[in-house]
Amino acid sequence: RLSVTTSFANSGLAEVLLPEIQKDTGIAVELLIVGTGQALALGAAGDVDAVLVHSRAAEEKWLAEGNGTHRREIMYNDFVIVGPAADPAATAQTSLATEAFAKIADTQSAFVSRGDDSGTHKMELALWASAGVEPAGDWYRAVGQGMGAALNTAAGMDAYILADRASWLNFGNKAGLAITFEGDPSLFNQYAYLPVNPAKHPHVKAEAAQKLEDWLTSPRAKDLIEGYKIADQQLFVFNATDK
Amino acid sequence: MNDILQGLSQAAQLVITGDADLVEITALSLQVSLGATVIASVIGLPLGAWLAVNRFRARRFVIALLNAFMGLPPVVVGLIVYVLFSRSGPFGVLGLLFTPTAMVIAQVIIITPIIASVAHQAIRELWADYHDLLISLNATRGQRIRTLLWDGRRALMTASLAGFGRAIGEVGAIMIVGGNIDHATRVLTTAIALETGKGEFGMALALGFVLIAVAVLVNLGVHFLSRTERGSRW
Amino acid sequence: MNDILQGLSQAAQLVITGDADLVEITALSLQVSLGATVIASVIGLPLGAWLAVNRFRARRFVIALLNAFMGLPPVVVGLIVYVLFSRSGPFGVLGLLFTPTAMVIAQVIIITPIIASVAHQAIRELWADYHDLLISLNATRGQRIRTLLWDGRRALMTASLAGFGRAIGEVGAIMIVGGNIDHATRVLTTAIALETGKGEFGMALALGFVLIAVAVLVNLGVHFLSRTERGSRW
Amino acid sequence: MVSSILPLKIEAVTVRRGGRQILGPIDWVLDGQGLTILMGPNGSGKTTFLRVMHGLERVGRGQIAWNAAAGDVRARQAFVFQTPIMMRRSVLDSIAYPLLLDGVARQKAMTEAEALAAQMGLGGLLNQPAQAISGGEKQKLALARALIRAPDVLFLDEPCANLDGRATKEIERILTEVRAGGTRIVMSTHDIGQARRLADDILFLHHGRLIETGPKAAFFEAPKTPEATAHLNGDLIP
Amino acid sequence: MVSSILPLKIEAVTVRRGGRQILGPIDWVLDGQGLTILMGPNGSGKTTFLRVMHGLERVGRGQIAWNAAAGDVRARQAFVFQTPIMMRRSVLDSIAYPLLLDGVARQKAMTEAEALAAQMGLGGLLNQPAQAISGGEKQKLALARALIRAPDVLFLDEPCANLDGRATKEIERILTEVRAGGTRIVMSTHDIGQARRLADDILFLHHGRLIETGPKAAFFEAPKTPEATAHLNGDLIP
Ligand SMILES: Nc1ncnc2c1ncn2[C@@H]1O[C@H](COP(=O)(O)OP(=O)(O)OP(=O)(O)O)[C@@H](O)[C@H]1O
Ligand SMILES: Nc1ncnc2c1ncn2[C@@H]1O[C@H](COP(=O)(O)OP(=O)(O)OP(=O)(O)O)[C@@H](O)[C@H]1O
Ligand SMILES: [Mg+2]
Ligand SMILES: [Mg+2]
Repeated sequence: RLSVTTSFANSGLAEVLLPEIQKDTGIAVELLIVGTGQALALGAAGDVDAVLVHSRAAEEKWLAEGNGTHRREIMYNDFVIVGPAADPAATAQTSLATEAFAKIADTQSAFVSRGDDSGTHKMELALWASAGVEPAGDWYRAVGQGMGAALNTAAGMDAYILADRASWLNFGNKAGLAITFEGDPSLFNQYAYLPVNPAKHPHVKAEAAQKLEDWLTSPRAKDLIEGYKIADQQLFVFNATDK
Repeated sequence: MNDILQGLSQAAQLVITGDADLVEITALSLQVSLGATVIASVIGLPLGAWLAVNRFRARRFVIALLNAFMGLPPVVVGLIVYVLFSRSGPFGVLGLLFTPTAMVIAQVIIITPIIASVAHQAIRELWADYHDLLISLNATRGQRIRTLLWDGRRALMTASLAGFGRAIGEVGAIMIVGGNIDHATRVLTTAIALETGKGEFGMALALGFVLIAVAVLVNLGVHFLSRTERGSRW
Repeated sequence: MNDILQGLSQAAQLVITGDADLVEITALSLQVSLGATVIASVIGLPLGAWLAVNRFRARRFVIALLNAFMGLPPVVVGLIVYVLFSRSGPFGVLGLLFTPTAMVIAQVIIITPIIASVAHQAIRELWADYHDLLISLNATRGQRIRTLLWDGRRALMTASLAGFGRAIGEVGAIMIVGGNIDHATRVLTTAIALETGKGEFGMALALGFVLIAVAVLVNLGVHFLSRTERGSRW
Repeated sequence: MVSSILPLKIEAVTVRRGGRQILGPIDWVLDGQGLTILMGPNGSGKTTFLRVMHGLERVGRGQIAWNAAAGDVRARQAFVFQTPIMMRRSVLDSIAYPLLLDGVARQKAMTEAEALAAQMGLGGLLNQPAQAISGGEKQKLALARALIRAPDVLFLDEPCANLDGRATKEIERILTEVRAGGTRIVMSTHDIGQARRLADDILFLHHGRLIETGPKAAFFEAPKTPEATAHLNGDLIP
Repeated sequence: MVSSILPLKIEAVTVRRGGRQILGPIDWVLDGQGLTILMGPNGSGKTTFLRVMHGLERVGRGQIAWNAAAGDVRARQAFVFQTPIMMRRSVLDSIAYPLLLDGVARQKAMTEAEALAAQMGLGGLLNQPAQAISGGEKQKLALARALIRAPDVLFLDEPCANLDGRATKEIERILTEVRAGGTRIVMSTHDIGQARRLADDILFLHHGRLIETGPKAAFFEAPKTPEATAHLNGDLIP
């Protein structure tokens, strides 16, 4: 049993991996799709066997509290800035994510923030900070929802939003939105796998969690992950290292 | 378990310190839900009475439909309202999406069937009592409905309160059409969903307890107000 | 607008082809919601009757509380059930979290107040009719309640159906305690929420229409079954 | 006075309920003036027949026709039910209610209702809830509510069943007055003395059929059927 | 027979409703055998007084005490209401209902109820819904339901108000029989003839007070109060 962030589930990768995992290892993975914070909380309570999220600081804090055994990086994808196709803030003309953010703030273009302490939200806040902008005002809408719901809101408001590429590509309600900015390495988004600490919760299936970890870091997983494409775009880059 | 205790103490703390954010979202919750309840009652109560008073071919079918609509999934209602009011939808020009007005509209759709259905049941009993008399007195259809609504007002309060209860606790629809935007459309339930997503279970429960307290207070208030004019029989 | 039409056609397609996933989640939806309705009725109907029959000091307060509990926010109920059944909670050893059983438990908590409250209203009217007779015949408290439940069974059906409606459309609580796990705890409403999150409005609406159709069918079924034994007065 | 809603023509009317034919076939014409008393044992169909005339019962076969040229016929009738139907209102509001339906100003309706209530001996109960007054008081209220619109045709179903001797006398006086004013009255009763005092003519129902009709004198002095004879003597009907 | 639940002692009982004192203060003892008739004009408090004795009314001041040593007193009384209360059941089920409450086997209860229904002239209506039968039939049903448990004390509130002459005669015969069997009966009526035929003694209520009590003969031949005299003559009470 694995709790994962919504952005991972929305990417559609899970639907590719799960049947293969079942085939190769015999483990029937049950996915709980929740926010990053909730995913970690479920792990801390011992209600799942492992967690797959992307929010480094929170993960390390979680480990420090003795909730898990270790952190294993699996893969990364990247964030993109999605906005009105007309790009009123001209973010496409910038080369750095921070500049793009600064332009959005300058032009007071509507911006939807996840506002839910998720990995994406933390990334967004970090970007505002390095852009030297204190995001506030009518144009800045903190919605407090999951990735998909936030995208729906942005679509409804014709607003900019920071999204992970996978969620965006899989998103069905694109309305008038398009990617306006992408490619800055500072937008990389690292996913990590964290097994729950069996010393704290003796009932967790540590063995299965270990097996799953082995599989996720295997060449077989690499092929599948890197081969997963939507609209001819590769979404994830496998970067697991040997222990 | 701890979370629950923590939630209770956090709730007490928020209330005692009169937390500004809490006051804001609670006020919006009440405003949206009471607004929706009033509008839905204005539609649903006469509709329930109308269904009790009229015999027509499809009556049983309409009533079954109404009962089924009590179960309208909020998410679906939210989606439909979203589609209708989104920029590309037919009412997009009104620019109501992500405003409290849109939330009220969604809630009205959700709770009108509940109010109408519970009202219909109450009025049906009263109509069984009054039937012969009102027919004999040659009351028009409108007069019958008005008489039943007035004489059954105590039971109809339960109908409206059922609607209010559903509205104040609802989250699926208003999340979609309101967007849970901070300082604009965030209400208690969407705030709870947010805290839950963050894994802040204590805070989520605290807000939940505040919500329950608000609902209890509204119910008690209405009951005690109506008590002053209660009939002598009960 | 388009989305709605697309949803309708997609729904028709899913139903006609008898999509295996659809059948599975629809069956689970029915199983969980009907199960919860039966359990909640067994608790709520006698509770409603009991409240109608007994006069005690805190009666009005309890009734107001019950009405307020109709508005229990599903997310909060979900959280509380989660906290209780989580591994680190008091009932953690049962290992019920993320199973249909946990979903039934959460739904029972949500709909019992609705069933009890609507039942109470219906029974109160009947009790006003029967009061003198049952007191005079020296019926025990239990006999009174049983008589009222039996003779009021038609109105009580509305109460149970109201509960069922709420259960089948509910998403907040079962999402938290069930987890929306594919092939295990995914039901119609959580699937709709998932599709909405993906921005797949067509699919979400399609599932929504299926859900509404299921609710309508259950209501019609119950109505027509009960019609065969309807009283002669209505 | 506008044209009368009479005659009421009843042709071959039958009523079925619960798998039995409970009334009819009945042929009868209600016309002219006066007070007709409906008699018959319990369950013979008196209530059903009165309700059929007033248009409250679905009939199986047959025809019921008022003089429809006279306009809205229902508004010019009134009915006093065997079991008084009490609204969840005060005594005064209950009596005024029919006037309010007619659009009479509230103030005026209340004044009229108060006067009528006083005449009926309900003066002291105006603000009591109608559902809480005594059985006899309810019957008086129902009668007042029926009279307040001064109907052309008045149906009464055992209106004095729960009344004391004094009230019965008073009601009989009022009915005689109303009849003198031109109101056509049809009334059922089990009180043979009352029938003798009030009736112009008698209808006798048995097993849902009108087996004897005619002027009072003939009926009481020489009933034509053995059923009527037995009924008047309080014997088992053969 | 086990010890009687009598006497019933009523001491200085008063009842207030709607801001008025509608009964009392009343002192009276119900004891011995026989049939007591309660008379009095509409609204004088007959129904209220019967309900007080049966324990259905909240009393303001005063004391009501059965011979509590006799066990469960309520189970050994029965009450026939002025307006019959009909359950949403068939006629047969309604009559059998009190037996079922007592835990009598369903089969046996039904057989007994059927026999009693036949005796009451309800034999043809066993499967009709109780709420759909005629006014007189409802009164008979209510009486059958009260008699089926063979109560020690029987209260009846105008039980013959809607009955025809024949049925009234039959009910009077049954009541006489039941009284002979030892049942203590208290009954209200507006029918002076019936009171003369049935009563052993009379209670006369006026404005909620028991202003005259005594054996039948004395009451009818020489009423002590002008109120009773007027009531018997159907005159306005002074
Ligand atoms: N809805 C019904 N369903 C079944 N039977 C009915 C219904 N209404 C009336 N009846 C039966 O029809 C017969 C005639 O009823 P009705 O009320 O007209 O009698 P009635 O002459 O007024 O008697 P009473 O003097 O007792 O008032 C009765 O036997 C009654 O049981
Ligand atoms: N709940 C109540 N609230 C107000 N007044 C009441 C209530 N119950 C009874 N009364 C009044 O008390 C008086 C006595 O009522 P009760 O029913 O005992 O009279 P009764 O002698 O049985 O009359 P009747 O012959 O008309 O049946 C009546 O005037 C009635 O209006
Ligand atoms: Mg009748
Ligand atoms: Mg009385």
